[in-house]
Amino acid sequence: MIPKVLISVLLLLLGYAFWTLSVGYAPDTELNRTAAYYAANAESEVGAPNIVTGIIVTWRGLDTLGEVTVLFLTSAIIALVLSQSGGPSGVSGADFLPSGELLTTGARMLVPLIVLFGAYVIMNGHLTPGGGFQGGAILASGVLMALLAEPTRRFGHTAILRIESLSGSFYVLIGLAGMAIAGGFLDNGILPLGQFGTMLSAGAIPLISVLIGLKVGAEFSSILQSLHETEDA
Amino acid sequence: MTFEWIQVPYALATLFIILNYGLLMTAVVRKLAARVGGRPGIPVWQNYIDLVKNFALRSKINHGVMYYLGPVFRLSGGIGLILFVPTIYGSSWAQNFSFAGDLVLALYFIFFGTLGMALGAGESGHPHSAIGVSRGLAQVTTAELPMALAVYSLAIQYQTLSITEIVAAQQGGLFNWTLFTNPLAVVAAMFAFVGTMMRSPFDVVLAPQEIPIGPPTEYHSAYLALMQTNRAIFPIAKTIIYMNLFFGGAANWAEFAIKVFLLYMIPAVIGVVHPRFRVEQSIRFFLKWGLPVGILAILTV
Amino acid sequence: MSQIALTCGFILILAGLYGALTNRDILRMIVAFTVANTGVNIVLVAVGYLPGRTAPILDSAVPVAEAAQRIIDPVPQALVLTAIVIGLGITALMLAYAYRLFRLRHSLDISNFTELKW
Amino acid sequence: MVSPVLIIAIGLGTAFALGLLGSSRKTLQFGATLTALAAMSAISVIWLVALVTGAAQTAEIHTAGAVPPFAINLRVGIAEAALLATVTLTGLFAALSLRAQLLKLGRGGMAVLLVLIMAISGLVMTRDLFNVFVFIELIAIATAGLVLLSEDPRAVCAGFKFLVVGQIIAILLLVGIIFTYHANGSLNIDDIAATPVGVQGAALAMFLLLIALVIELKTFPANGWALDIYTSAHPGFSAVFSAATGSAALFIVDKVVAPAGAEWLPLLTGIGVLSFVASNVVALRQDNDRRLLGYSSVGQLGLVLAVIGQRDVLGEAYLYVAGGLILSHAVAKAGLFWMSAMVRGRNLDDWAAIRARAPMVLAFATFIAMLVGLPPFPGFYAKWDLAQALVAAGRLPVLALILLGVLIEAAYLFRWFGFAIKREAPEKGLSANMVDCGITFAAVIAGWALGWIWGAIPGQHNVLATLPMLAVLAFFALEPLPAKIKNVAAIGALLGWFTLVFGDYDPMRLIFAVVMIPGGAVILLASFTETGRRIGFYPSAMAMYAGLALLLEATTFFEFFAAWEIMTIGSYFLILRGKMSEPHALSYMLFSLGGAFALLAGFALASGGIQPFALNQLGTVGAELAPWVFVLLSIGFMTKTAAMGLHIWLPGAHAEAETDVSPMVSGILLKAGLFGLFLMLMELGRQSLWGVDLTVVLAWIGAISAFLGAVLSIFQEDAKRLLAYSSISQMGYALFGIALMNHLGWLLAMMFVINHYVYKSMLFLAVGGVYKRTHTKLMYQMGGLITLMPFTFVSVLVGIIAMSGVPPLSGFGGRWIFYNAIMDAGLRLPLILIFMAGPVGFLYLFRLIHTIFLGQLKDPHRQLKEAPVWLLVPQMIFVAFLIGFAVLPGMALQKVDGYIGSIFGDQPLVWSGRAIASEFGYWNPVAIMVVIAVIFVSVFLILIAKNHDAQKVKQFNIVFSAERPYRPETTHFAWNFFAPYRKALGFLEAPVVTSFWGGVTDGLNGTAEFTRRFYNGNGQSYAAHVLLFVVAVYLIAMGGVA
Repeated sequence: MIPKVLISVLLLLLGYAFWTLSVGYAPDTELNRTAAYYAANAESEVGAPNIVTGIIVTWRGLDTLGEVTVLFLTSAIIALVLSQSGGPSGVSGADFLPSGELLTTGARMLVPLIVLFGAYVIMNGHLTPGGGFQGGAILASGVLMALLAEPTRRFGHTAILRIESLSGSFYVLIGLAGMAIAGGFLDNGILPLGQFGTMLSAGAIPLISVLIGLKVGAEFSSILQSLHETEDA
Repeated sequence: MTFEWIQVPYALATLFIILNYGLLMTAVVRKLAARVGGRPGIPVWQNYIDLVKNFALRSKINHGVMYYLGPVFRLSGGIGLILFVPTIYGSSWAQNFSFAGDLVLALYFIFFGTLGMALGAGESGHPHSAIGVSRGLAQVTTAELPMALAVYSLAIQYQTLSITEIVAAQQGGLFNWTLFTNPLAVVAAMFAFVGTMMRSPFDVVLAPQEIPIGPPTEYHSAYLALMQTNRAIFPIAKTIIYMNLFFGGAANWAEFAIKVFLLYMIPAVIGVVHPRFRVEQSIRFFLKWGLPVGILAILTV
Repeated sequence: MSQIALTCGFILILAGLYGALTNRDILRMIVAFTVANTGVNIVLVAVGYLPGRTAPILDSAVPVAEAAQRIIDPVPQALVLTAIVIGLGITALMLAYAYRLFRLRHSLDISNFTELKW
Repeated sequence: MVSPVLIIAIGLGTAFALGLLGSSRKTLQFGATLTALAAMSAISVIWLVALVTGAAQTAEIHTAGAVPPFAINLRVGIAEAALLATVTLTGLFAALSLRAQLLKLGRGGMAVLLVLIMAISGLVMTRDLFNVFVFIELIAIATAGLVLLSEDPRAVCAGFKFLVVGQIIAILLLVGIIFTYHANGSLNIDDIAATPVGVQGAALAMFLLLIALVIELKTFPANGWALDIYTSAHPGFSAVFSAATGSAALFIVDKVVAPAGAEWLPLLTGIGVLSFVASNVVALRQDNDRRLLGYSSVGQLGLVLAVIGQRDVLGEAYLYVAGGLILSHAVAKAGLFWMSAMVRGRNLDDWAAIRARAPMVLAFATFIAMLVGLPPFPGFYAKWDLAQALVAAGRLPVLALILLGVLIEAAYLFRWFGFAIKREAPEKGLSANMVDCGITFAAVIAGWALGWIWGAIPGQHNVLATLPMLAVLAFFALEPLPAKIKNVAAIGALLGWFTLVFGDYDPMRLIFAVVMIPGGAVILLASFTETGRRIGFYPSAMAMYAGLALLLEATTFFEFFAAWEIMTIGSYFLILRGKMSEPHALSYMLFSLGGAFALLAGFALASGGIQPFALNQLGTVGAELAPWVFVLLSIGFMTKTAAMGLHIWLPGAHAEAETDVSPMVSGILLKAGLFGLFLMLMELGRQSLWGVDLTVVLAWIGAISAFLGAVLSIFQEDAKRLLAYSSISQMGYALFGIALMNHLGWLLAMMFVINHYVYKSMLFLAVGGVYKRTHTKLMYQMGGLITLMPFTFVSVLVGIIAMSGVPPLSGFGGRWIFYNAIMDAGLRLPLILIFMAGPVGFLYLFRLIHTIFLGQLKDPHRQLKEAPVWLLVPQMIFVAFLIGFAVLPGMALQKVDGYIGSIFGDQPLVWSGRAIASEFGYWNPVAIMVVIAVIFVSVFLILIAKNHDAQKVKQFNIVFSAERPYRPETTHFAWNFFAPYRKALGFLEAPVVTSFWGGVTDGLNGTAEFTRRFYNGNGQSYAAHVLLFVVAVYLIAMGGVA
């Protein structure tokens, strides 16, 4: 009991700090200089109507690269953890109850749609809300559904591996290309900005989004798969 | 002062006088002690007899080099002590070799004989010698302390370390003696005097009962003869230092004889009427009584 | 408006932390942390919000010229995306660890994993 | 020149691309990983070189073709480049160290390692707050992954605890970042720093940001998680975790402090100092090597954090100091972790496995010296400059705490080193292999190189570049040669150096120089007895002599202090060589370091931060500071002369040292303290504090040391201990003489410098020779050796006569000068002790000679031979010198006398021919010698004439209470020789000082034991600790800042 009380006291004090933050908080009336700059130069610099995507992919591209890396790391490490953990080998789960007819059929019908939707979200990342991460997540959800529908089903690890490696490497290469022929590392100006607001515009953003989407999807899928393989009766 | 050859015969003469005086006086003192104890005592020429007998002894054994050298050290210490201290103040010939060094030399040369003899006795391998030495040394560390303090107080008083000058400063009447100009120092020094004259109550070192004649154990024949010689002159030498430092020195041999005799009698008398201290007792005694006086002496001067 | 969002966010954070620090069950701890993360994300977006403005997307509704006056701050939105992904990554990692720990000792009680100390 | 971004790109690209190589071809993948890391290292090293040489300017890298603050930008300046080099190289070596695991696990592990190094590099370079967060999370995740490489199953628990804490950090960090962004409208660090913060709550936001980053530094007490990782992770990774991650985290704090503003510095200082001291205290009770290293790492990070807190006062020295500390820490820690990969056992004394391998020992010593900040390594220079700056800014408490922390760290590190050198080496405790040794020695070389660089920086005095130090390095190279050759070389080196320098010394320096340099050579003659290679002896000895040589050469505070430390190190290794000397060497090291730190503080106080500060300017110190400088310096010097109260290291250290080492450390080393005292008093003169004349205090200390040292000495049964205590007594005399502050007093001290060197070296060599033969140092087990070892006996005899001051030998001269010196000195009470110390000294000396050489010979010793000739040679030289010096004291003293006269402006001694006269008395050494000789000879002749035919009798042929004893043991009166003295004055033996220092150490250990219970191993508690820490700091800081 004592620890609970102690923790509560600590958290109350921390809460006091937060409380001062939130009472002291006054929302800006004007965009601060950074945001204002983005708003003003979204068209001219990155040519992406969706400023958020512009920021993510270009201006703060390094964060995004890191982000992708986080997922990459996670999937790699999880693979490590589980490979070492002396759990049941991959072919477990054979004795699972087959998932219901409904789920199987639904999956058969939905997975293609989900994948399609994912692709759409990825491709339009620079125009509408969405982008590589969101799309990649959607793709992975398709994989998840497939896994749920057929517990015994296995995706080719190597295939996933190839995809994540390739997309990752390409991402880095594009970044370097930006350094070589454009303003700097991860500059999307390596391709022409094109017609503002159209599908094939905003320089390398769509391309990068695709790579991100593929990579994220692949990472999620491998994570899901690794976790899935740990299931045992 | 510098050295001339004539000083050698002078010194030898002094030495001769002091030796005979020492032999006689010690005998006299022993006789007196005996009489006090109601015994007839020894004839006054007994020391000469012993000396001759020991020199004449034919059986001689040797325990080793240091054993052999021990008495030599011992006697050299005694003789040296005499020769480094001027005996008669103002006398042209009894100044000995005091030009070699001052009071400090005399004080530290006292250890010369002690050390050598201790080493010699040590090599005899007789444990009693070692015990005697360890006791003697242990006792002397505190017994000499008041003396050192007294000397320091004296040196400050007269602003010199030269014995001759100290004596000179005391000339001209009884009340110029340190005894009256610096009584505390004298009292302190007398503690040391009584304590180092190897007489009761501080003679456990020689301890006739527990140890057959203490450090000199195993010594006999000429060895012992040398030691007896030393035992005759060494106390005189020490007494001379005390006489010079505290009692106005001696301007002639008569004064010398009287003063030395009286001074020598002090420990003798005390010895006759006192039982013996154990070493740690005497150590405590000197720390408790001698030391404070000494401290007062150096603080008040 | 944003005050409320902020407060909710903070409350979620505190609640999450409380759960994470008082539940000894590792899975519960992980869940609690996701709650806290959600709180953080809410705080993030709430900070970016400007009253009476619209999403930072330049289309017919928001011409480039007056974008600066019409849209809310896009930066926190960009940040929150990153934050979400990272949080997800860590959560997944913790889950994997939880599995490994369970394999190690067939227990999910955090207080059973204390042989490293002092 | 290639862009630093490539470091990130290569790291990531390779990590991603590894998947393409196919999971089966692991060696190929490993090769790729190594290549990538090598490339990254190469880039950073190229940049470092370019920036240092000025070939390149600080690089501002923009990404996304936009200018900051709108796009993330990176920067590579000198500091960044240096850190990048450290990080990438550590990564490269870590990959090698982890090769087995990586090859086993394949692509995943390698990718994670690559990403980790990439992320740390990114963290170093980036200038964007949120980007910092991303990299920190990357590092966290990668760490959680690499922890699993350990074969220790507990690593999993550690990793999870780490993740839990990581979550909390992430939350605080994000909240902090977003509100900072809201307050400043920018995420770019420089941008935020440039524009003043207006909005309310900005301070709190900054606080959350900072505290999160500070927790990343694993500050005490919020660091249980990190310690568990150190304990359980694979050392190859722990090296990265400590060296690379730690340094980068520090750098981030440094980056963020700039925008946060100076008002945060005191907070950082406080946290840093607390973390430094507390971690080191806790480490005292640690017996697992890796966890110990963990505590030490945490402590070091705390130290640097405290330094960051001083950036406002350090000025341009900031990079130099912080960099020196960080790099020393990084290199040393990495090296130690890599070594621990080779040591099989996890207990500290399992490191004894390395004792047989000299290079390993060298590496271990190097790393420990770097951590403690000893010369010639960067930490030493950094410590010096830091102290200067702190004192100049009046931040004495900070300095005091830091020095305390260093001392405690030294305590456990050197205890550990002692274990490694002295303990029983376990069976097959070492799994050495080419690669691990290779990387370890790469670290060693890096350490020395850094030492050189830090010294070579303009405005610094390069310790390594001095001739004596180069000689020491040369002796490292000579190690394979046999001892005899090295001995010749050593003697040659000493004499060569002396001929080089003696010309330009004043008489007083010259006396010290003669005692220390040629004197050392004479003692080295005794080393010819040693056979074999005697690995480690000569570098240590030469280091000590180099220190002494430089001490005499020193003209500035820094040079003096550096020399002092070098001397200490050398002598420590020398003393440690003794059989039983492990604990004594440790206490010697600790007292010496404590004293050295007192000196450091004293010098800093005196110079007030002005560098370089000439020694002879010491006199110009302001009147209000001078007494304190006096106190600090004299404490420092008196630890070396082992004055009462600071003496407890000496008896063991001198007694347990090797035969030829004891005279070095006793006869020579102690004089360094006297030299220092001379210099100090020459410049400072009398000082009084609160109306107390400090020189009088010194005199009292000297008198007490002289007396108690002698008293303790007479109660020793161990011959070398007896001599050691007598050294304390003798140094007490010298100290007293110096403290008299008059001409003759100083002459007396000089006399002691010479005499004590001669007779103490002589006696130690003699006793050492006896020990070599009898294999015991207990005097009551000896006896009657005079006939078997006549030469040794003679040297002891001469030695004790000289030492006791009995005429005619040279000791008497000392006494004579002493009496003349006290005549015109004001202080009389301490004299009582001195007067008593004299005869007491006579006691232990007699005991020494009697119980060893006289009395009864023991049965086991009947076949003994005289001591080895090479031990006798120096002794006979000393005997000759003593007699010569007794007759002609002028040859050494007259010049010094004149020199001292030039200081005091008086000339109390008149040297007429061979006779010496003062205003009080006179002294004619020649006459004394002649008279005594004549008397002695004539008496001797008389005896010969009578007893030439005395017959030599056998042992036991003595009258013994009417019995004839047969067992020498019962007849040799030796044990407890001065029983009556013990009865009367035994109470003086009470180990007051020892128990005092014992109490101090016990107190520290108790605190450590109590504090470490705090780390109960429960992940939740650790998380709670973090919260507690945050809240506590919040309550403290918000009081001050907001």
